[in-house]
Amino acid sequence: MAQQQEPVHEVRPATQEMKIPARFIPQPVLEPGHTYASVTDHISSIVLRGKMPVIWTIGFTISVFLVLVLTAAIAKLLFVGTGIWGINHPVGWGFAIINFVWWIGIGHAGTLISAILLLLRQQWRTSINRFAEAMTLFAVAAAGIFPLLHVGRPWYAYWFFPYPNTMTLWPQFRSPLMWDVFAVSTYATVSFLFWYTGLIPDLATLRDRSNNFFGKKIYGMLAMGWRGSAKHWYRYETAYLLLAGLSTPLVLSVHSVVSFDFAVALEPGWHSTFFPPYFVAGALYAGFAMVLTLAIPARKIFRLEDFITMKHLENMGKIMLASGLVVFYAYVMEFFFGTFYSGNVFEHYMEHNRIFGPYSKMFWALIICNGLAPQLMWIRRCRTSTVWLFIAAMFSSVGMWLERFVIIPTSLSRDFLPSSWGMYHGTVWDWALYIGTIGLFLFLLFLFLRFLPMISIFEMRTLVPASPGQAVPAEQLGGSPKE
Amino acid sequence: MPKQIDFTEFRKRVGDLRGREYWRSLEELSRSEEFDDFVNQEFPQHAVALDHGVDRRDFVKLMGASVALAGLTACNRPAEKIIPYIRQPEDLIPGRPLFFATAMPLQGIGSGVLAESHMGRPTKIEGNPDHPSSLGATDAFMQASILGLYDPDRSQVVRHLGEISTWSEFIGALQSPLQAATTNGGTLRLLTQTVTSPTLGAQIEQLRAQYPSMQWHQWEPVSRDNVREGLRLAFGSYVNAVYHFDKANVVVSLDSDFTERGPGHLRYARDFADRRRVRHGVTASINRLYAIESAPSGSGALADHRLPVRRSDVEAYARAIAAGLGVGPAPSPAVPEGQWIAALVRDLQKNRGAGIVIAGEEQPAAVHAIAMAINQALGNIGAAVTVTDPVEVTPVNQLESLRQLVQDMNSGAVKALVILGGNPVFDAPADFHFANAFQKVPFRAHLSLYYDETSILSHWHIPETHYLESWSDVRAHDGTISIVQPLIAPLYNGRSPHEVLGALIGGLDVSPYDQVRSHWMRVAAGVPARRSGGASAGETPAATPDFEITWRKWLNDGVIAGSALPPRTAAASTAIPAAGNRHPATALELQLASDPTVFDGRFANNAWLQELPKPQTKVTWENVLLVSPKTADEIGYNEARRAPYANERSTILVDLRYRGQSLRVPLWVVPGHPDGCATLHFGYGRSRGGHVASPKEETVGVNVYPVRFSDAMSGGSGAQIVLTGEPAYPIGCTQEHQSINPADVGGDRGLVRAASFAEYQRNPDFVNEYAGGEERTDTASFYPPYSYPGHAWAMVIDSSVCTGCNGCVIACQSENNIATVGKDQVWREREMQWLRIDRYYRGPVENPEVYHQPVPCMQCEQAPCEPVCPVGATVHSSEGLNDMTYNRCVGTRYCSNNCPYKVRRFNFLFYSDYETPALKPMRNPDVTVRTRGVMEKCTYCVQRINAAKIDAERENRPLRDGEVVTACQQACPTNAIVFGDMNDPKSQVAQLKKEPTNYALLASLNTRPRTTYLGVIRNPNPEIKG
Amino acid sequence: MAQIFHRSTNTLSRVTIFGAVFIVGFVLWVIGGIVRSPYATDQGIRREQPVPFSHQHHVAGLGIDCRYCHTSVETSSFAGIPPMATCMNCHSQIWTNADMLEPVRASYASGKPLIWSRVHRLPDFVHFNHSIHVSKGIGCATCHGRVDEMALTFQAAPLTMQWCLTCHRNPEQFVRPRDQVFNMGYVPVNQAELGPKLVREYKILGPGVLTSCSTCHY
Amino acid sequence: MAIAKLIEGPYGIIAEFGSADELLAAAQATREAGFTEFDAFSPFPVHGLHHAMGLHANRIPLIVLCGGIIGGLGGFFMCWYANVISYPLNIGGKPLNSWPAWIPITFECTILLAALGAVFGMLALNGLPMPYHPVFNVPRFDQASRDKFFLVIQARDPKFDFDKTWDFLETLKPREVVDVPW
Repeated sequence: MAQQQEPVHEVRPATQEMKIPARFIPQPVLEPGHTYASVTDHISSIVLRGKMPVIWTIGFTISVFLVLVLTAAIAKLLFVGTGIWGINHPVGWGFAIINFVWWIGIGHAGTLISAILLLLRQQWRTSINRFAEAMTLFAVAAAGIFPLLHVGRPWYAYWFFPYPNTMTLWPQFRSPLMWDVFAVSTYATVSFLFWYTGLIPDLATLRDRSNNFFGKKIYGMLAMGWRGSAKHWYRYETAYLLLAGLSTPLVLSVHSVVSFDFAVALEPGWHSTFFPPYFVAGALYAGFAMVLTLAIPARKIFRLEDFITMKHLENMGKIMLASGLVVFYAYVMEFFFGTFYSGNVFEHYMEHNRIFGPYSKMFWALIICNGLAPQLMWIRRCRTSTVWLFIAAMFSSVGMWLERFVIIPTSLSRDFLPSSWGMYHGTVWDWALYIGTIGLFLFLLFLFLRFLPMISIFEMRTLVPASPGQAVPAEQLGGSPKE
Repeated sequence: MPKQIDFTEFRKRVGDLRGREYWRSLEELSRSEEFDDFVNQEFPQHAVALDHGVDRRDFVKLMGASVALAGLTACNRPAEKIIPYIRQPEDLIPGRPLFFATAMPLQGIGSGVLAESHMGRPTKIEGNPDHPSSLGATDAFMQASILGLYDPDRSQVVRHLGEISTWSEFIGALQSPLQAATTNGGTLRLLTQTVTSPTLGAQIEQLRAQYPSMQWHQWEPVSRDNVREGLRLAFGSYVNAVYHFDKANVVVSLDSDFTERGPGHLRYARDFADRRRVRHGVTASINRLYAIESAPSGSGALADHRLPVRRSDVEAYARAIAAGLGVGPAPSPAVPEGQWIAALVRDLQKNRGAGIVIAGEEQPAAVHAIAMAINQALGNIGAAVTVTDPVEVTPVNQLESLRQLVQDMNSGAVKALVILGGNPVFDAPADFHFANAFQKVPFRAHLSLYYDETSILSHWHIPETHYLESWSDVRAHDGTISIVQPLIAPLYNGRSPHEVLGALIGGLDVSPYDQVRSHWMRVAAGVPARRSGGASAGETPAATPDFEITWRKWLNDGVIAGSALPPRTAAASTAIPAAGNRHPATALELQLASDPTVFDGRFANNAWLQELPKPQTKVTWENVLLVSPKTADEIGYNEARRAPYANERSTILVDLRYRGQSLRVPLWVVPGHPDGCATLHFGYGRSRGGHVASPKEETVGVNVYPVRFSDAMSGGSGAQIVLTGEPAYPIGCTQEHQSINPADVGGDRGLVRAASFAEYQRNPDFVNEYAGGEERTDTASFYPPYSYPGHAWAMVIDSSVCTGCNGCVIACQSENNIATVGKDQVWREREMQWLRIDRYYRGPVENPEVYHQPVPCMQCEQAPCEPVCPVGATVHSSEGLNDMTYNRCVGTRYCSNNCPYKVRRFNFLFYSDYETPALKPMRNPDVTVRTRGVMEKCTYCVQRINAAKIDAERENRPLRDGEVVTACQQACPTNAIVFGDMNDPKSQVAQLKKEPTNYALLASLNTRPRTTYLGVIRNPNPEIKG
Repeated sequence: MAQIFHRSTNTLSRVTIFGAVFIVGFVLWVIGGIVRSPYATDQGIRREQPVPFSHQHHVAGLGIDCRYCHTSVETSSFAGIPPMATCMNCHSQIWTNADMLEPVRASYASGKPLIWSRVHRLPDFVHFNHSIHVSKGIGCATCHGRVDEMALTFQAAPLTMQWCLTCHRNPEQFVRPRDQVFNMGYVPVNQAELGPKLVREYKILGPGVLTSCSTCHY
Repeated sequence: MAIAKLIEGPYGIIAEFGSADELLAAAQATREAGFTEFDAFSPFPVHGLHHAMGLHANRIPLIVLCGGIIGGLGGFFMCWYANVISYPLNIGGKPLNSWPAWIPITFECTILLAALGAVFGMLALNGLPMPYHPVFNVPRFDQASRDKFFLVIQARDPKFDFDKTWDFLETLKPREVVDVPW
């Protein structure tokens, strides 16, 4: 920890004198007692110390193994074909698309935290945004695997991209799948740029802190010679703000576009106009759940309680609750329209089939995970307990996967003509590919934790209260006044 | 300078090879440079896989093709001259198919076919419009026979005690038994299947003349004995009954599936349908069908009144009807449905001379006699039913004939047995123990297509020629004679029965061509066709020029004009045989019948037929024990009670105990099956059927012959079904959900719209007011409609006359190179047939109405599949076709998801067989063979459309209606499928679109399908309630 | 703090970043070139033949009509490869003992077919019909080039879909009078006027039909 | 050092400060002293520093706007050209120019190019990458990315005179003043 020569101003004693009940004391977003130096050293040391905790090694090993599973699943798929999965007529889409939507959804939290909360001047975002953005990138990477591999002839996947060819053929831009291609690739690119831009000053820090040759060289290259010039900071902040402004509509659009895959089709259970908001809310819900799932252990392992305070966790819990309620509302509306309003025999039967059909177990599990679990967040004790938060987060991750299952195969398995009704079950290879992508996600995440600062150092510095003597308004430090 | 091919060399090398090694080495052979070029020259536009990377494979494929043909006397036409069909150019034009008229014999009865030949390779079977029992239609067996021709599992060499031998050695070996036969002809026996071929008959006569006391036995497992004996009871001698459904207002089927089985069923289906079709303002009345049947059948599904009863109870109903007409005493105890019978009888009486009572093959002779007596009493005989001389050369009671043979074999009287076709070791009655008796014969020779159960027990096995490989002649159900002409030289060194008989007679190597031709020369020269053999053996009148002309005409037409047997003026005796005692209602009855797709087992190695869903159960690759829900419940299988209409993808195995035998079979619940009985199809469980029928030492399905006894050939009472408690058993069933009862599917979805003829007359457009109500007739759209100025292809399917016979399904499979996927993949719901026949039930599960609905691609004008394809692999053609461009497809399967009719088929795995060389020349060169990961679907046979358009344009004339015929339409026996150009107001399809009963499937989705349906119209008897 | 990088790194790093863009672009450009080149399309590739048959000699030199050998070009999808007998029609009379023709005589005598190398090969999923093109006034030379000037036959056109479409989209630029179809040396006079006229006259279908997928792919 | 030879004299003179406010004040003073070619370095964006230094509005927003416009037009044109001009096909009965279907792609392209504009515009205007820079020669400059603040006055400043400038910087009460060699 940082050495404590300079006195730092205290919040707590004052308020305690005023006998304010503890729960009204807003928890700080940075525990007191930190200086620019301490923040810098602590965070950069995690990377530069070069020695990771045992648990990291264990986790990394496991993730590597899972990546091997992934490669096996992919190899089998390429050699034998999509027939190794459970898909059939009528259920043409199964795990692959479920997982795709699931991963993309998870990605959303990162962008939301980094972009939207930045615009909203939520200073508590600072200590988790880097982390969340990385998560976004890796989730998108995991998601990206599926659209490419789920096609029958992946080696022709380049036909998805418009390029002049000797057939004078172009992609068919009316297809929601093409929209996906553009949305997801844009999302991946922009998220990466955003993430990398945020990293540049910290890379400079690492460059200057690192004391081994390769560290200096590599971080130095990546930092591109950042030297903290005021002119640079000026342009940098503008660009960063604009990126945030661009990412915000982007992140909303991405999951809307994904939801079009279904909303545009005419399958009962797919063909509904409110999918975009419904999916976006679901994405935030799943995303924050995943941030919690990762942040809670991470702050323990790397002793970051000072930076990722209970306030962060609690806020994320609140967002989970809010978005969870939106999602649940969507379920209710879907049921209402399907069963009572539409008066359409196919819609009606679709709902009936979801609730009582062969896949009803999935449906009820979904209601428990996404309908009931988030309600825990009403309770402050759960909101402020890492254990409960973790449990709730787990439930919602599972729940969101189930939601996609209920939407995709369940609807397909029984649509218009009873003669073509069928059943769908994932095979071992379906699972292998799914688990494999989880492995890939963790693998990348562990590498990130090892080699890059998981918390934005330079932004943390802005949270450090100025040295005594100068009355620097909190706004200048990006803080928000307390009322 | 590439080396040159020495075909004779190949032929020699190939000829000496055997079995697996044979094929392996074929590939080795084909791995030679010269083939590459040879192939490209030989089949320049033989369509194959669409992978760019596939050129290599393409080669292998074509090499295979050439090997199969080159290795086996090449793919040029047989040495003997054959005459193209009249519509086709006299000479072969490379790239243009030729059609040859021939006939496919089954159970000795011939159905006329036109075989399509591409550069010497037969590729497709169509019906011969000039043939009385085909009228241009085909059934599944005829369509699939093309696969049977190329089947690489067919026997390919003469074998002696299992070792490779040669034809000449066989002839040598024949001499000693023949010597013995000269002293005592009784020692020589001939076992054939049913023989109607005049030439073969003449040859046998000739053989008889040489060995006077030689005995000729006939055996057919799918026995017509009941029919023969029944008619003999009625008419005093063996006769052949021909039914004229076009003349019948009322038809009563006594357990007869006349539209799908037995001689002439194609013709019968057509005639029946012609009286059932409803055209607005034209049709004044339609016929009425009462079906009393022991198991759900195609005819039963068409029936206006259907009565499911145990097979043994049918007789009582027959007697009741007879009694109602004053023929014979009423049965005791009386049958329950008195009212029903009475109404039926009144209906029959109202239509004297215009009714048919027809009994099924499985019904005992007595029932046939009663049926004829009823027909007699109603004056139907000579009107709607005519009687002719038998079509068989020598009609016998085949069961007795075989029994005689077995006795003599056991007694050692038989010294030499020559079996021409058939597989008695597999399919003889269990109590004959044929195999044991057979092995007592010192000299056993077997001619057959496969080295099968019987062959392995024979000293000599001779590979038989497929009917497309050899000359012969055959009679149709009404006696009309067709010359069977080959399309290709024997692929596998086969010999025809004519050659074997020739060898028996003279030992000299006479070609079937000479046999057949000289026979008909003699006939033409006035020497009587029958009994000619012995007398005028050898001496054959020279071919006169005018014979040459008639001969050519016969080959052209595919029939010998006027050779139908003349009707006999005979009266059936109305003195009907006395009633036997009926099975107790308590005892469970076992009902045996031939399998709808593999028949008696002879088609067991035909993957198309194996994968063809059984018309009534939709089960593939399997024979299952059919029981009613109630019966299933009684034996403790209560899945049935839970969801009577939902087949699961698995069922349970039960032990069927019958007369000390026990079979382990899957149980299958069938709505509308009579209670207290179980139906089982024989023909499965081949132990030596080939790679398809008996893969790696396993058998597909269960062998039922062990419970088929000579005194109960179609089953009997006293069976017992015991649950085994074994784990769930997977079933390759292509339709899991089959009910359209609103309760089961959340409301009336308006898929099948039915009305009685009376209702129709009251309200012709009833289809627009079906129970489910909300039909959106306006096809509003945000977008301006596309105009289709040129052709606008469309299809109308008349649900009223679809019998669900599957002819169209397999015709499509053959025309479009559709792959088979195997039981496991079917179980995973990945079957590939482009055209499926949905079978729906409505009403109580005990006796529901059954509807068959063929579902091809609807070719929607606003196709939901198209906008979702990311690469534009499926788009609309300017003529309204929903094109599927395989080579552009990346396989997202989005189109299939978004297709409300689920008619798209995806190659989840490598389904198309690129390896087996023998199957390559069979493929239709005008249709791309699809590779893995590609979506495919019905194209309205666009290859045929384009061919016809090109011909028309080249001749600079408009396309005529009916010039483009889709494969399914061409096969359909009842003309239920009509295809054509909607824009041509005179076209048949345009007319039908105007019918008030015309409706589109799921029209409310506004997909604007080009394929529409005509509502089902039935004609129930108002006197019968419910 | 010491410098980590040498001065030159500044230039280097910028060059790399900008260069990357151009390098990627260049690679794509090369690939695009390759798929259009004879390497991929076989255009202009002469193949070895068992007998060095010269269209130049037979067509230009002797003035033999295409249809003398390619008999089914007007009636079938497949133009037809002449049987040995066709060769021998003449060569049983002339050049009866030219060594060059030995393989022809040999194969005619022995019945072993002579194996030519295929020159024009469309992908397997494309269905091309000679007869309709010929009857609609598309000359042999339009696709096969000046065969009458080829000593050894080669593929004159790239046979890419793009190439097919140029004509299927604007047949009027290529159509010629029917009597000129087999005229190798045909040079259109005023195609701009003649083309549309012939298109109407021969009832050549519009691009809507000709560019439908199922016109060629099924 | 070929390049070094070409350049005579130092790059400039640099002063180190302990806090953001000292830096702010120093920058203010430097500007008022009439220096134009100077720069400040801080471990994090110091609010108001660019005012203090008198930096005018930057051009990033303009670049982003252009990127967005180009992307949007480009995206729509691509869809329209492919479906209407290049290969018009009847897709499920929808009109050739089904513009509502082009919207998602148009939008995504807009965002993509705008974002690229923002990042690469920023890098370009900042003259990055520049792994080598004279200020890195300053021994304690590595603290600039930790908790120290620097202000450098470049030699190319017209008012630059080594001694005077040195003295001037001293007046700003820095922790230390050093010269920055090339």
